[in-house]
Amino acid sequence: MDSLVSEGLNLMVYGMGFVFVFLTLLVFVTTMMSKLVNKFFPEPIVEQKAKASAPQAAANNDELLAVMTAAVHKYRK
Amino acid sequence: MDSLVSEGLNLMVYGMGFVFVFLTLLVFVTTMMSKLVNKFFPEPIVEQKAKASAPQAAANNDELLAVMTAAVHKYRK
Amino acid sequence: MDSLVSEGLNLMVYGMGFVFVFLTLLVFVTTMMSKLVNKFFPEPIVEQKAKASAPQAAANNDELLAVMTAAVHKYRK
Amino acid sequence: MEKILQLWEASGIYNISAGQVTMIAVGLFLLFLAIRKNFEPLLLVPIGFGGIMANIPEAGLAFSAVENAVHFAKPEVLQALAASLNITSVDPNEILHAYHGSNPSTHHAATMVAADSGYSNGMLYNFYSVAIASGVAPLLIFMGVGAMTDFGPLLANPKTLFLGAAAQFGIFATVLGAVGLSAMGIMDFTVQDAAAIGIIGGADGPTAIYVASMLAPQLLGAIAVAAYSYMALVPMIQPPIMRALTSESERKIAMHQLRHVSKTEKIMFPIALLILVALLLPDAAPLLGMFCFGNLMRECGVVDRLSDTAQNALINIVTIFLGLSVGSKLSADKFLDLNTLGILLLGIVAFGIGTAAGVLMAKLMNKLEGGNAINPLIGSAGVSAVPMAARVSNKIGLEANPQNFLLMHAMGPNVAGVIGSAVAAGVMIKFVG
Amino acid sequence: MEKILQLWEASGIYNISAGQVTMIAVGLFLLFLAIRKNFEPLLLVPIGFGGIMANIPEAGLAFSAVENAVHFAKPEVLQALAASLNITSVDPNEILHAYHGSNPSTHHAATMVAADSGYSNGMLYNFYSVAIASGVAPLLIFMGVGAMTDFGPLLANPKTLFLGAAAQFGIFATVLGAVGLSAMGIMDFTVQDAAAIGIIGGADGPTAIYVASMLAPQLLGAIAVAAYSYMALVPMIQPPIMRALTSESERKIAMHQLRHVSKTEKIMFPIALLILVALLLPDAAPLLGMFCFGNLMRECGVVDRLSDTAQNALINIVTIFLGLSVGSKLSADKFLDLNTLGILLLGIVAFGIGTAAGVLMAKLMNKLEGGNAINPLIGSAGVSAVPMAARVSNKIGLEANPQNFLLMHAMGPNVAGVIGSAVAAGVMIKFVG
Amino acid sequence: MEKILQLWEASGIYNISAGQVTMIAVGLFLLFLAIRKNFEPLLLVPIGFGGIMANIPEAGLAFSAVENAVHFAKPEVLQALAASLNITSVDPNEILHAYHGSNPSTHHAATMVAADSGYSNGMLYNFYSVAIASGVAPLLIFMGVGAMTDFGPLLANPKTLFLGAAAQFGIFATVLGAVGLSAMGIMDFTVQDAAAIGIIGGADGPTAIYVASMLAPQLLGAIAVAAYSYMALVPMIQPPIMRALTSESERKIAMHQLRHVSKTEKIMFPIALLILVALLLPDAAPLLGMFCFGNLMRECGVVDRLSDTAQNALINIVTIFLGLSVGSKLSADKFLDLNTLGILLLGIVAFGIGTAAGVLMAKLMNKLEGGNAINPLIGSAGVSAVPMAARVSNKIGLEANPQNFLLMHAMGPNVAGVIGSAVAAGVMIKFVG
Ligand code: NA
Ligand code: NA
Ligand code: NA
Repeated sequence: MDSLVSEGLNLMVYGMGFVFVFLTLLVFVTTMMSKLVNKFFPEPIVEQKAKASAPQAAANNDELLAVMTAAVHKYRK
Repeated sequence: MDSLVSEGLNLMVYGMGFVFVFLTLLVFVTTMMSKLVNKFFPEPIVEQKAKASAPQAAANNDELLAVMTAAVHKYRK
Repeated sequence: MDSLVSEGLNLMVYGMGFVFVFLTLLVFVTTMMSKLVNKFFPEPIVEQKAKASAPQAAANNDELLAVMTAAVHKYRK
Repeated sequence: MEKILQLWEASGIYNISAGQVTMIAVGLFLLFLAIRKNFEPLLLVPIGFGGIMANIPEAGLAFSAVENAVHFAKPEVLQALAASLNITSVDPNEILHAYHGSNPSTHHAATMVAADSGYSNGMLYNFYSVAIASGVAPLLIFMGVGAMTDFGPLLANPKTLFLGAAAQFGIFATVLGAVGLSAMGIMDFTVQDAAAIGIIGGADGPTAIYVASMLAPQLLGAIAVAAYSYMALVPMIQPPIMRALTSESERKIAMHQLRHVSKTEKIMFPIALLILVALLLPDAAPLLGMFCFGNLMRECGVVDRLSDTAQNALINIVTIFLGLSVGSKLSADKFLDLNTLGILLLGIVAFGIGTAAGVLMAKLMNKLEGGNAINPLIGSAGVSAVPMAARVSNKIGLEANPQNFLLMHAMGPNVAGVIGSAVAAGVMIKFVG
Repeated sequence: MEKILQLWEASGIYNISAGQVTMIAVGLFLLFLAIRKNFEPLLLVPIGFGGIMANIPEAGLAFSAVENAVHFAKPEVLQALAASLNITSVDPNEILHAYHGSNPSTHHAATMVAADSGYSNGMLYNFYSVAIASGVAPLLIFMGVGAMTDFGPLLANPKTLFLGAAAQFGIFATVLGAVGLSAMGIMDFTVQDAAAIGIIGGADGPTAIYVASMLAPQLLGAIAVAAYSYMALVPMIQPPIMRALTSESERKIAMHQLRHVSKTEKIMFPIALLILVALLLPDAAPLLGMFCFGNLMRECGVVDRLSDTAQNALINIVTIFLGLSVGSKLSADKFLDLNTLGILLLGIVAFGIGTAAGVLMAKLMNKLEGGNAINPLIGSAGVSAVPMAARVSNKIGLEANPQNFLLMHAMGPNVAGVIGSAVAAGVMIKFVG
Repeated sequence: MEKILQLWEASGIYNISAGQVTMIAVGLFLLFLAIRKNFEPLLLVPIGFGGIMANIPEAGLAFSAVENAVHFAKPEVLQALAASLNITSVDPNEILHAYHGSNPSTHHAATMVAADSGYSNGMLYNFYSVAIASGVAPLLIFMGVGAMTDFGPLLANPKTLFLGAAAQFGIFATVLGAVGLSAMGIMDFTVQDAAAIGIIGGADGPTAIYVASMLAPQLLGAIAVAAYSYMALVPMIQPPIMRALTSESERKIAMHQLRHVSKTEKIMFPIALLILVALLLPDAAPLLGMFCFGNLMRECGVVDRLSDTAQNALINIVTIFLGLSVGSKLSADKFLDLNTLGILLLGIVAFGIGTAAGVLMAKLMNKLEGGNAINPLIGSAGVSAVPMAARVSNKIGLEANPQNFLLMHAMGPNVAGVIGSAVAAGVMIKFVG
């Protein structure tokens, strides 16, 4: 009986302790990582993506416009 | 030989019998269920759904209209 | 040692040989098949498909036109 | 030179048997029916292709490790297999016979011997084990079918369940036919075989495969092929029977418009059906349970993403494996048999009797109720073959009366037939399983 | 006549036990909660339905071949089973007891005996073995959750990880409660049971199921039901605690807008987390590894089709099987137990303590930093229950200050709570697994 | 205090080996190549991530139950394992050696001993067993690839099959290279190893993985990494070879426009190919069978929902598991080896030789036919690496003649190369499998 409770207490102390140690380290690692990334790799990928998707969006718009122009033409006749 | 045929006959009589008993009970249960449902829960869910989907449809229409207005504007210029 | 190299050589000679025999037969079979098909079944399926999809496309266009007409109407008011 | 000989002696063309040639032709014919004639292509394309693969000589794709070991027949391997199966003969046929009749632990021992000798299961054999022998593939298909089924027309007119019941007569009449043929010495079916053959009359692919995998796995190939082929042939099989059993005026009967069915009723129905199954026929619980589960996911409105997956990605994946697995049962040694002919014959009889029973039941109901509430043409839809049979009812109805749309009315008995044959399946598993 | 009797004696209605009736009612209640009250329907619909199927009398869907063999209790089968388990008694209960405590090779031997006698695993038992006992289903769900998770808010304000850590106090306090109840003789939980129960406080379904399947499979049904039900109840459980522990002015604290987080940071985060796990707590590697893998697929931008599948088809398929498998643990003999009541009670305590710990941690952080950087209402989101708990924080925040949108701020601790409870799970598996 | 020590001694940082650090770095490098350099990311992201997970110290994710039991090396467990493997030594290395060389039944016995001692397979080991050791994952990928492949360009110009044949010379030359290195004592490859390494030259991921899993599973990690990396490097490896072997005027050759290919031809082709395989090389039946099945589903036009699933949900799911499973073979003890270096070296040689052989074959065909029908730049596409190699042909062609679009012409040899290397795989499995 006693051993069960002491096991539970142990689990709580070491468990909570470990969770805090782990997440504290994660805070530290994450902060460092963010600083390094923002210093050495300031947003290159996002810009590429914006560039990459822009023409496609334009293409879609063109297509849409073409369809609509045709439709509106038809409607006006 | 005889036993095989009698097994087959048995299977037919009890099988068809059971299928009819089961589906007759299902007719009964279904009819009762429908009556109870229509008495105590007359279509509440469907109305909710209609309400819920109405604004979304409206939103979609608005979006469509915005796109089209822009497109038509472009076309008229 | 020798046996390993001779096994490798064997594998190369028979392997490449078989690949060529197989693909040569495939060239022959494919050519024959194409000839037979084009002689006895000249494109029946494709035409059916074109016919089948035409009305659907039309329907889609009609729907699109209806939506657009309504939208343009709204816009003009 | 020796290697060329080795390649040649291991080639298909050197080893092919007449049976394999025949079965490859059968596979090609099934592909032709599926692709050109549109015979249930979702199943018959994988079944046909699997059938061809199952008959590739020397590849052993449809065979277990033990069957492959016996095929190559090395004396020391045969010796070891015979020992594991507790027989003294090393004759390949006797070993196979003992192996197929062995209990699971002996089966496992023989498999280990074959594996130790370097043989392994063929790809299609593995697919069959995982998909069908475990029972899971037909059950998941049934779940997907449940998620695709709208019970609205049935709930609007529950009496159509009687039509779905009557049409199952085709199943049991065929069982009787099969045992009769055996009693007369023409065929050689056990009562389990007869039950599995009868279920073809249920006109429900997954139910037929599920029952056959439990009662007569060696007949599964022929049963599945018959079930799906005849479902595709419904527009040819049913109309003459329907016309013969009804008068022009009966075919013209117009039916009342169906009442609106509320969402709550649709949610309650699969639950009510499950509980009825639980109380009356536990042996039908896996089949009808998964069917009801799929339908509940569809109707409850809160798990649409699960319902979508059950109706699309999951059922498609399972269909691919189910079809290839059924194809594995089209290997020449299992399919080319007088019994297959018997199955094909009995299967079409089952469809015919079921159709007739449904139509006659509708006429009987009109007589008992003293009215004209039911157009007897919808009775034939009770065999299932969803939604083909309902469309046939509609078409014949329109021929008699161009204003009379029977489609929705026929959907009631149509889905009732699914339930009816699953119940019949449960009864058979209970009695002879 | 004999056949009718046979059908009747095999029917559910003849065999049903009070426990089964109760559990079917519980299953129906879960369906009601899921469908009408919208309680985590994606899980509770399959769990509830699976629970009903698990309690169909005589069908044995949730039982293994051995359990089914014992249920039908033929003397010669019991004899053979007892021999395979190395016990002398042929009492069914003692056989089951020996079977459940047997090591894998004895377990395998008993299974072979049952199979040789013609018994087989129930459908739901097979689903459970493949999906949960193997550990794969919770891991794949976690991968999908990873692919759905945006760590942006957490990366913008990494300190919120402390809130996710604090909220795990609910887990460990509950462990203590469970062993305390056992020490007082009220319940009868081992320390493994206690650990599995505690993880309910992690408010993370897949983590709870994964831990329970490893530490206390016999409690899995109750633990999963408690975990998902209480997650659905978060909008009722948390607000009173949050209001009680905060002042009006604290609830009005406005938080700075979150900084923009770059794509590269988001890609690096799951990798950094994985390496930290690898270095510090290998026992959490499967759970957090799959979670990070899912998140990396999401963020890396080059495998969108894999990420889409992980978030849709795959997670949906796995959810269906996971739910039905959990349902298999709702069979009357496993669920109807005083322990279940204890689990339900302890589970809600765990949620409450976790909520309080998160809020208090936020207040402590404000005090330590001597500022008002954190609105303590976001602390409660540290329990996970993504995204419900974050929405609750937002709602209570808006009540106090209609201009104060806390949602994005609360998403940080919310996802931190997922990591926190996976770490806690790893610690428990390490210490008592 | 003791518990802290326990946690510390079980942590990764306490246990990590230099090999594991190296392999984690390799995994990160693969992720870098995949994400930043776009090297076949669909495979290299899961492989790289799986490689990192496989090297998490103490987690044993990539190890079997027996390997995990040996790692923890309790004397009584080692004793029992040695007994089950019929050896007297209890040295861990000797036990592992005996275990890896054991036949299936002994393997099973050792696994039972490890399970009885409480050890279990790691997650990645299970993925590997189910996905790769069973052979199913590469076959399903191949089915999906078949469903994505358009044989139109090949059917329009069947002679391009010769180019696909010639490029397989890279495979067999590499086999010779590998056995040569072994004969010289530089490396230590068996003829099975050599065959598996050679298949890298096929430039087909699933074929390489399938062959490696059958002939040399211990080299699978290096072979898969080499195959996918070099496929991504095709735009760098091929152009210099292509330019060196062709003159400016040859590169300018314009090709005739391809004729229209009818639907029926496209349907017949996979069936004709399957039957040719069946007649000539049954050992290639699983690979080419599934490939043809996928293609038939695509072209037949009546099972579009199955074809869609094969190309999307199913191939994506399988890719995730295949990638993680390949990653499991990147554990330090299996990958860090002089042989890996040899494989990487031989792999690139294989690509180079295959490219050269394809180009030279095209020139030879022009010479034999006495015309200029074929631009030799499309010969290099015969290695496969679909569609990258065809794009390279197109690009180099445009450099020489801006009006000359070779893409569609190069697709013929490109898909021919897939068939060619599957045939080569069949020959290897036949001769040395
Ligand atoms: Na039916
Ligand atoms: Na949590
Ligand atoms: Na190739």
